[in-house]
Amino acid sequence: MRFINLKPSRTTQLMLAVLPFALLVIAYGVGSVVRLAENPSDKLLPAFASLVDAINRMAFTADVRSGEYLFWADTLASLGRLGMALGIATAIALVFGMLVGMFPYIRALLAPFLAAISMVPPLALLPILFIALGLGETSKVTLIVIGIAPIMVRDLVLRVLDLPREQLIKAQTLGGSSWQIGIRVVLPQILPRLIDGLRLQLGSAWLFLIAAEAISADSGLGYRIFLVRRYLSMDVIFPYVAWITLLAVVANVALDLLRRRVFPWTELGKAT
Amino acid sequence: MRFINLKPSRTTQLMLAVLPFALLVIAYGVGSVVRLAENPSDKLLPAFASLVDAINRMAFTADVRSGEYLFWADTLASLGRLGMALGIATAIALVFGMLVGMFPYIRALLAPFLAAISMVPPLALLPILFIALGLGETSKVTLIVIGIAPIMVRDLVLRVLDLPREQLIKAQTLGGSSWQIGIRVVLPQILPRLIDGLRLQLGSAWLFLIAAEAISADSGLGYRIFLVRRYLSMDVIFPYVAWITLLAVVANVALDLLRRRVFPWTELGKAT
Amino acid sequence: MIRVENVWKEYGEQVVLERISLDIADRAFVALVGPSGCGKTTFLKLLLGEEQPSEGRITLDGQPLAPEPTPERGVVFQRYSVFPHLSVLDNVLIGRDFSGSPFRGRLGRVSRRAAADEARALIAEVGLSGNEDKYPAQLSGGMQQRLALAQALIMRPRVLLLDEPFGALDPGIRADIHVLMKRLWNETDLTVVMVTHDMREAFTLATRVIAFERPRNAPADRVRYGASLSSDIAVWPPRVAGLTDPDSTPYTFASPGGDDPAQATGPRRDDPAPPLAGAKP
Amino acid sequence: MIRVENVWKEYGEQVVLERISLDIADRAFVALVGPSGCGKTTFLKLLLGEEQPSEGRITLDGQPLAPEPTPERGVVFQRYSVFPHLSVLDNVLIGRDFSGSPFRGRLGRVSRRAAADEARALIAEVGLSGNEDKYPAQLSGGMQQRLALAQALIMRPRVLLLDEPFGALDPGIRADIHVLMKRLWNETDLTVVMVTHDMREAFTLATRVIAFERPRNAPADRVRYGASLSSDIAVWPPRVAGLTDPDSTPYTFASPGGDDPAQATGPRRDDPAPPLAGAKP
Amino acid sequence: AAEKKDFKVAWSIYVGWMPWGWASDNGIVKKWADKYGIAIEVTQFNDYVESMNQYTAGAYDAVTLTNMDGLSIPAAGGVDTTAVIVGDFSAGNDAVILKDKTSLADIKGQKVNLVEYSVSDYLLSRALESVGLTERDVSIVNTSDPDMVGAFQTADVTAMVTWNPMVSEIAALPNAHKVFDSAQIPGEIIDLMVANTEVLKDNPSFGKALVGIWYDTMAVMTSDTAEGAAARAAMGAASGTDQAGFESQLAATKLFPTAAEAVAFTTSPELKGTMDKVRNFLFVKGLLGSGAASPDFIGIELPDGSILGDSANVKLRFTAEYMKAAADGAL
Ligand SMILES: Nc1ncnc2c1ncn2[C@@H]1O[C@H](COP(=O)(O)OP(=O)(O)OP(=O)(O)O)[C@@H](O)[C@H]1O
Ligand SMILES: Nc1ncnc2c1ncn2[C@@H]1O[C@H](COP(=O)(O)OP(=O)(O)OP(=O)(O)O)[C@@H](O)[C@H]1O
Ligand SMILES: [Mg+2]
Ligand SMILES: [Mg+2]
Repeated sequence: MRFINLKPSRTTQLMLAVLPFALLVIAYGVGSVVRLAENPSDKLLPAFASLVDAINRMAFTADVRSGEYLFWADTLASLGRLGMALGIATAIALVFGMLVGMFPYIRALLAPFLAAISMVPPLALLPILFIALGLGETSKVTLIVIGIAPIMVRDLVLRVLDLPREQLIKAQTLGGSSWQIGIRVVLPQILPRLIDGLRLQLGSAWLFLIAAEAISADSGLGYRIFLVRRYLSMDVIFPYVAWITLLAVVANVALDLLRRRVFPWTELGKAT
Repeated sequence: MRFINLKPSRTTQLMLAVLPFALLVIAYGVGSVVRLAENPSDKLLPAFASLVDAINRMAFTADVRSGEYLFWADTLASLGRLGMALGIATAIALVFGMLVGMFPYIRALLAPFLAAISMVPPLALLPILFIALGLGETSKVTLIVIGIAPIMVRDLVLRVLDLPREQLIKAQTLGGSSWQIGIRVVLPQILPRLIDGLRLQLGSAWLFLIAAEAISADSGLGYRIFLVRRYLSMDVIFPYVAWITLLAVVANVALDLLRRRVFPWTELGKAT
Repeated sequence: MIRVENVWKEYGEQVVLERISLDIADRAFVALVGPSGCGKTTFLKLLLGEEQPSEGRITLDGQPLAPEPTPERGVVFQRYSVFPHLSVLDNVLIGRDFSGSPFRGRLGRVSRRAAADEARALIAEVGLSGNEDKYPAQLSGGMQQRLALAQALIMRPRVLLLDEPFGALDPGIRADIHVLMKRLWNETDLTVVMVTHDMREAFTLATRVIAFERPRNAPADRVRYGASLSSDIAVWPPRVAGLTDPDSTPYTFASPGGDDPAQATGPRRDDPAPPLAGAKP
Repeated sequence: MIRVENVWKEYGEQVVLERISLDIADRAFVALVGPSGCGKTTFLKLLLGEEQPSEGRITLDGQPLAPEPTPERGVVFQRYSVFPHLSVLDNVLIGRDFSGSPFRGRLGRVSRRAAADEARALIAEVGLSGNEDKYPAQLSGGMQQRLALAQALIMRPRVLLLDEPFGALDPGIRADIHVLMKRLWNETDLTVVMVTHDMREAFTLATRVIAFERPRNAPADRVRYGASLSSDIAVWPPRVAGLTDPDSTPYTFASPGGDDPAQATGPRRDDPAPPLAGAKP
Repeated sequence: AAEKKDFKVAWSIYVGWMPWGWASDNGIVKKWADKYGIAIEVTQFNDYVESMNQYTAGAYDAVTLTNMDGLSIPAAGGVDTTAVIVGDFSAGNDAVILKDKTSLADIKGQKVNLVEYSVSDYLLSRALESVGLTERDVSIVNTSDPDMVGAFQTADVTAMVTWNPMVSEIAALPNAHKVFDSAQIPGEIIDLMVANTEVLKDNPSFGKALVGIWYDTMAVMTSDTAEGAAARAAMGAASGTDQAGFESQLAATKLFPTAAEAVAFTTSPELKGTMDKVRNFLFVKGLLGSGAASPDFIGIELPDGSILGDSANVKLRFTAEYMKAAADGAL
């Protein structure tokens, strides 16, 4: 039988899915043992025990200085920033995506500009951002928004343009004004895509968050990673990176679920 | 007439497109004048003359140290890295995209892993990367590849899965083996999408390039930006950022043209 | 009455339609036939106001057509005529929502209940009772087209434009919907213009069948010459809305009506179906 | 001969087909009809090897069917049967490319020229001469389906499976392609199984018309009961491949053949077309 | 480590280390490597932290860093490290800068932007000590060094500790007041070239080559000749400024132009006191490693052979051996 037609059973599927992760862990373990045999205080690939130690220290022992559980305080700080930035970026994407997608005049005005600014490397403009917005939360949130919103807007514009022209015509024959068509025909149909667009940008959003926290912060997952990087404390960095990855993957899945729940008709469309 | 039905003429369209760029330049000019009036040695928003000066110095005057024209040397160095990284990422995306998309077994093996690693923030793992690969070009190129390839692979997998099942069945009734179907049916149809995927990742690729050059390099656009950032030399940073943006926009357009040229049938499909 | 006066339509270089002149009487049911790509859809777009004629003009009761779609002209396309994100009931109600609520685009509770009753009646009319809460994707193709009809009819349009509305349905379902269509046309104050590929459908439903054709169809001429009216056939015995029994059986056709600007020629391809075998050219 | 023995097909909980037993003689032309969603496509997938029966078995000349598609069974779908990225000629040649070049999947220059001659002949056969270098998107729907036929025929399949191949075409074009189809069937050593929604098409082309139906179609029963064979009608006068004049006219039909396991009942919906008006139940 | 021929040296962009790049560009590195029959690859880093990490992880044989970071990063990371060259100490290159306020005591209660755990942190703690405050009297915001200049111009930044070239950029801004700098704690922030002790022990010629390169370069760059000016201009360009800018940074750096001066500084008794202050600071910050129960956890060997801390766990060694050889012309 052709390999293309071979389908693994449920169990095989599960085992296969776990395999690469298992291999990664094993490779790490071996690498760690080898390096530690050479230099027992090597910090690059700490032993699993050291990782557990570090997790214990960061997550389940109160910090002597602040009395906080640093891991959780960092997580809260980062998620707060991320959540706010994603919310703002989503709102911007929605408004501009619809305006640019629906109205030829606004499209002519903004589409080329959007294409250009989505290519500006935001990290290079940080000084401007700081001076305009200060070093506080605002500038961190803004960096993330600037980093992801233009791409989300462009994605949504394409989505609006993908709506069958027939639908917009039909809506007009039903007496819909531009505004009404926007909120009753276009908006509900692009919302699911907005969620998908957000999912696609999660990785970038984390990236910008970490970059922002590396530049100036006193808490946050990215702050901690860059702080302890100074001492090559990979025993802290690895759990933090794994945790960030986990959070991102969970957010990804959660957003997908949200879309299915809130917009059941998107799934019906696929079934046919 | 509804705003949704109003279409600007060719000329209006052009004027509208230029408008936001013009506004940006004017806003900059005003801001610069205001700040310089307050403090003549302000470096944040240099006067246009200073920008021209800086461009002259960087692009048309040989460097005292190396005798090179820094701007062009930086551009060459960055584009070289970028080009190599994009090439490698594209090749990886192609191979893995096809394998994961076509074969259920490989999909079961790699899809969850890909979903996870595409969420790992590569910047946090820089020390590992540099130690594993050294600080030469390899590690810079690798950082970009790690940053963009997983997303490109996932995009391509979706594209393969979007191919009508009928086509794969038909190919089998024509006697195609998995391999033959791969190279004659799947590959040519996803290549255009691969180009589009590459375009979407251009922004991220620049970001990672700049991040990599910020750590260790002795030339490159990102290197220069980070070097002069310590002096807040915005007179150099602005032209560099504008140049990076221009290069990215040009690459974007060029890739789109390439797709239309090489795969004329993709445009036919849209016309119908 | 719709009057089309010497209308041309060009897209850039390409001439799609040329010299179209035509009067469509009130409550007529016009079937538009012609080979693929000859500009039938383009003509419908002109009537709809989605496109403007390059030359000539179109009037409705002496007034120039609004240059964009309006509620007086309803439309049903072959596909994408209903909104996938709305339930059947909401799909029919959306017209009322638009006219009743300029800002929210959705009626308030009380007025919506009243409108919903009307919508339910229309849904029943097109035979979709019991499906009010389903989404279009849960309906068959035929049911979706019925829904599109109900959706258009709630606006009480003067003119109903149909672009191959039943082209994707199977024959059994199509026969059912033909009966429905005839009834609606009889009972509603409606002028219908329908594009179809199916000669039988054209002659089953219409009071008048109009054929478009490109006189010069050689590849070299395709750009420079557009399609024009090639025949205009009044169905005989004449059907009159609200008067004749819509299911009166064997159809045949008379010689072209007086307002036929072109010499009548038969349909381009003979349909193999027996009813047309005896068609006079 | 294809023998289908007591085949059931279930998707998870849902029974789609039940108790299907059927023999299809060599060079038969079987039309498969039935209401939408009754499992016609599913049955074709079983014959194709794309899906496996949940119970029962299917043999071809006594051998179990290969559990995946093979060149001995060609197929044409309603859509997506041709490759959009290949020219007409390449679309037809790709079968030869596959069999002649395991690694590159493309014949070398010399052998390709020979194969191209054969392909051109087939392209002419289906009436597409002169379009060799076009892409499918540049062809009309009817031309695309002709291309799909040529593409399948170059492999000289024993069995040709067609899933509503002409459903999306207009009647004139459909009539042309029917003539083509009959000729191909007559001239080639081919057993054809065709799914169609169009009764007229079924009786125009087939030697035998088989109807599927769900005996219990109440919503509550939809999951637990699948469709089964409800009638099996041999077309009369019998058509025999290569013998009868393919265009012999008026069709009528005889009582069910001897291998009919179910009591024959008429098609679920009466087709409104006159030829079927006198169908015996 | 066994005897080897190829060595890798990392340096990062900072006024006291720019000579490495210039030496590499101008063939001095190659000259000395050839002399000892070895090869030395000199790599420039933009990111100081990354250069130390790479050294600690074993990717480099030698690296430029400060005395404090040498103790807290490679030494605490278990890499036995020897300071081959004591190049200079900071005499004004690091500074505490306040906005609008002119006296150090005004820092009380403010947010201070600095690179946490760096020499800036140490300078701050010494500054606070000098006016009877502690770190509890301020709050610290970690801020990355290239962004200091931009950050200082934002409204919510009122106090900053950083180093050159940022210090001179910031000091030039209106409202900026330098209230404390490293000239007030002379000799405590020392810039070193360190090498892996084992590598050095097995390959003494590597250490000699490093010293040779360094003092050859010093001779040129500190000279008042056209050649010296050209060298300073090139180093200025490489660090993103010009000759004048570079020379102003040099002015805040107590560079040891000859090996003899460096030997004198290294062998002076003050070094022991400095390292004691530094290790206590690091211990309080928890930077001597999670296993450190007291500041004595890591042993520091001084040029006279005396050991500060645990003599069984010596990880940082100061030696005048190589510089002395240079001073004696015995290379
Ligand atoms: N927006 C457009 N720009 C350029 N050419 C167009 C446009 N719309 C239609 N055409 C051209 O106009 C001609 C007529 O198209 P139209 O869709 O009206 O044909 P049709 O009679 O509806 O065909 P079919 O039966 O296939 O639906 C075609 O040649 C088409 O290529
Ligand atoms: N992969 C599948 N998984 C689950 N159910 C399926 C699957 N494929 C088909 N079905 C179900 O099987 C039934 C028969 O589907 P099938 O496509 O065979 O019908 P059909 O007779 O070809 O209909 P149509 O005339 O609309 O093409 C339907 O109820 C469908 O929902
Ligand atoms: Mg049309
Ligand atoms: Mg089907």
